[in-house]
Amino acid sequence: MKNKVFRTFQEAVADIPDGSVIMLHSFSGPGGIAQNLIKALREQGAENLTLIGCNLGQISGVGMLEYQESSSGEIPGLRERIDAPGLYSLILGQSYTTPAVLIENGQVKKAITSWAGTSVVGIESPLEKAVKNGGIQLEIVPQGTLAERIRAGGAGLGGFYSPVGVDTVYQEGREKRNIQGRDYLLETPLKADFGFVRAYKADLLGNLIYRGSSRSFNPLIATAARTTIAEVDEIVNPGELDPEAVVTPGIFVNRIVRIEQGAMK
Amino acid sequence: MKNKVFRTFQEAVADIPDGSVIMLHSFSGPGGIAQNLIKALREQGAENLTLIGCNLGQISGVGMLEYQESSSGEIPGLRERIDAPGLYSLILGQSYTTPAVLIENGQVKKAITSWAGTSVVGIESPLEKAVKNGGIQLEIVPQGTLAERIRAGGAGLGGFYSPVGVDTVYQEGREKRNIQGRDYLLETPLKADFGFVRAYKADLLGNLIYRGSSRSFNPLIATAARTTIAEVDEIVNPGELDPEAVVTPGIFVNRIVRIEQGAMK
Amino acid sequence: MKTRLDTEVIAMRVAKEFQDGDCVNLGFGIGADAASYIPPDKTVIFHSEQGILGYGRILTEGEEALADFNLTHAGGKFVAPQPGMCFFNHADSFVMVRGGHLDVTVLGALQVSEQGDLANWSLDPAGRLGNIGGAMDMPVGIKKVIVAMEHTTRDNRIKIVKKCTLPLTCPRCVDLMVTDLAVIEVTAGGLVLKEFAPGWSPEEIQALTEPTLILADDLKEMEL
Amino acid sequence: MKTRLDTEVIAMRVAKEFQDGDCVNLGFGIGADAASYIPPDKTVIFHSEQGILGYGRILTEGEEALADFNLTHAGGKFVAPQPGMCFFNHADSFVMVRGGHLDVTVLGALQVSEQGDLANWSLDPAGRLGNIGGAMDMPVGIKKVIVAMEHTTRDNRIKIVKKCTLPLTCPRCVDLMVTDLAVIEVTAGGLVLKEFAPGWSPEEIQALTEPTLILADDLKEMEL
Repeated sequence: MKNKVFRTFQEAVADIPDGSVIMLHSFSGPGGIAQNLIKALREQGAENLTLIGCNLGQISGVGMLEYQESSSGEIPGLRERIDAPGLYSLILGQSYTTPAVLIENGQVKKAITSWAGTSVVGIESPLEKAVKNGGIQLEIVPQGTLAERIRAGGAGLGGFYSPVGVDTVYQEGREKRNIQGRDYLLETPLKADFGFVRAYKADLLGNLIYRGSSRSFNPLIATAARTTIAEVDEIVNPGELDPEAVVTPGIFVNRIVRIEQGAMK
Repeated sequence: MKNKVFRTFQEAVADIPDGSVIMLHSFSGPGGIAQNLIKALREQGAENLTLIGCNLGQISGVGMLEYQESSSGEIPGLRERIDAPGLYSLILGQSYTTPAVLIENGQVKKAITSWAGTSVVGIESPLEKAVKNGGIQLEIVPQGTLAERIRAGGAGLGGFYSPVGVDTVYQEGREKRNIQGRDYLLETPLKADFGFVRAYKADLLGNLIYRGSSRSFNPLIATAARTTIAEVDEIVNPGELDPEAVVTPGIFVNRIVRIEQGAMK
Repeated sequence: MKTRLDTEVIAMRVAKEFQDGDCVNLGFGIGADAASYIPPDKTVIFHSEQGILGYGRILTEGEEALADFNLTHAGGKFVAPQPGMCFFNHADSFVMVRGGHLDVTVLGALQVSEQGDLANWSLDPAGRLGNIGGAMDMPVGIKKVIVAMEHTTRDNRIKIVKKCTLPLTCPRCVDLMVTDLAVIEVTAGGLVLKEFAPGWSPEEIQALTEPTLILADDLKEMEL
Repeated sequence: MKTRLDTEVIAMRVAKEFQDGDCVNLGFGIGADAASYIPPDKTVIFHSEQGILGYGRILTEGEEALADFNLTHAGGKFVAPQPGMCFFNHADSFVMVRGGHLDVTVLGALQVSEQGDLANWSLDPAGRLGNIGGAMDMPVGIKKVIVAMEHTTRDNRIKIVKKCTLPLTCPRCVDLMVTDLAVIEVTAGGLVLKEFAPGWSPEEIQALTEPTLILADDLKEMEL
């Protein structure tokens, strides 16, 4: 049996060359983000990367504070909301890692995403700032179309016709076609050199299960990346996952790294 | 909460009108076939149906014997293989219902399938016979393309480009297009008025789980039919299925019928 | 200045539109709060685009112990688990959306036109940058599109217009608008004023609306 | 007449092509039996198109008690469960196939051309009727395509031809042929005879093969 388990995140990302296309998930909140792989790639330093992910503008509340302090100054009220006791600050006050750290670190030349901003109106994201400075090329894609394009990449399709974005500015540069009385736009598949996946458990064959709303783009990324690296809470023996409940078949997973106990999950 | 549970198969198919498009699964062996719904539809008698399914030529070994006796005569060796003790006759000797009964009963005008024959070389299927007699219009589609066309129907796509069938007779009548150096054929989505699904358990919301290799086309059919009817071994309360292991979300299921204990499964 | 309805009341009025058994995507903004006003005799199943169907209520202050970072809705708030919920991936989630399997979506808007055109994703007329998210997918695929918004901008500019000047999210998609002043239906014949906020006259609402409003036969004060 | 290899030996020779960790779809026919000849030091993961990855061995007579109608492979035979197997739907199954995620497929053939064109789905030159099944999907998407077949038809007609006369399943897809007489590789330069069956000479094999065979530098008798 091929060994897919890597001991450290550093080793798992060591061979990612400059110019790679990386697919990775980020959506609202820390759930489902491969934070340790992102941090390892920041440390590794590969440049001229293309990132593909749902919300590449996303930064945590604490991240927003830090980022704003180092750039455009204070965010009215954010500090108070983070410091306040209760549920809202539990979300906003989390300090977690998002793909934005790669953008801030100057490693990214292109971003394909559905959301370039932060989740707080009026707070500019590192991605938006880099786009305005001309440092990053941005392609904005509707969220469901982005998910489907990644699936199409994994599925070996040449493209698909979607009704989303017809007769909006999004259709510029896209082929519009009427099929049986309805207009559609031609969408092309997305593939990646490396996919970063955050899962709950892996078995030694690479079969993965996820947790709740953290599943999201992760299983799609696994199918569309030439090399898929999964960070997981637990690695178990084949047979310990319910075969009816496996979400990502092991065939799609090349490398597995266990997240240290006690690390941010 | 809307009641989705029907007491009998007869009631569940009662309103299927002549001319309906029905999607239903059949592959090698009885697993995953909605046999009770098929039988109920045969009894109900709707005509001019279009069937969409993987192997619409399929009949069981016992079915082959019966069918051949009523038509083109004896099948050399089949009777012996069915009557022999052991594993092979366990498969071949099963008497189970396939979509072929609807074809034999003259209820079908068109079939879209990847496999029109039986699984035994030299034994003509009811579908092949009906096609030769001019009674049924046949569209043969590669198996993976058929699955993807059904998914596209459920997903609201206008079509997709597949590399399968390029430069074969299959491409006749299909648009060929070169995308980034590779040729693809344009494939259109498939939808149905009614979908027959065979699952293991349903909860009252219509969430479904399956068993092993019987999953197959069933979850796809559920997404692409306007009215999906599921026959299941057990109906449980919401919360009794593991939310991480639900395969078909209840939103895709309109009617549920429990298979009687002791009935052929 | 006269009192307008607050966002909570708008959310309550939106919630009245949900039918028993409806599957609903609320996005975020005012609509998200509609989840809190479902009458006990109705089952409404909520969809969140990252892959949840049937999640429970949104947790409120004091429920920190129940918070799970693997159970948040698209707006990033913690939700409670609920019997019968299930999870799926993001592509399957938009199979539901694009494929026409969801009954209702509630969206915010920057502008809505007389024809039901929706603009809600970019303040830049050229649509550079901007955050599309799921905004373009939802109105294309979901059966009924409800816009929940303030009737005018904070600096009192008109949002319900003859023709949108901001980049469209989706043409001809809005079915109903619930604002802090009115309930307005988009019909083939034009915008029909169905309900007005307490203390407001149809004429006053018309003055804050560019297209001519048709008064519904059963025009009435908004009830909750 | 000289002895040819039986189907079991062909299957054994095919099995030698599998590398440790390979994911393999065997279809049915001769290739299906290759699953029984995996050496114990190799892990080969088998894929069945209706949605199984990693199923166990095919059950044999006497194992009726283990037979489960929810655990059969694409050829309709009962298989044993195996730790690490998993299930998925038919579309996801062909995501694996078409998307290039499987390493090897073993197919039967009616004809194979000098260029590696494969014909295996219809005996009718016009391709009416016929059963495509997964035959067209597999060779398009799977990395290595092995044809396992008898070298000639039962009535001794040539199957390895300059140009197929039967309708194609997939052009230019075959990588290797394992027949009851020979192992032949399809290369850009032509068909390369790599191995011959015991008791057969390259000249005798050439006589039953239409295109000119290039003799491999390391041409040898087939070893198992």
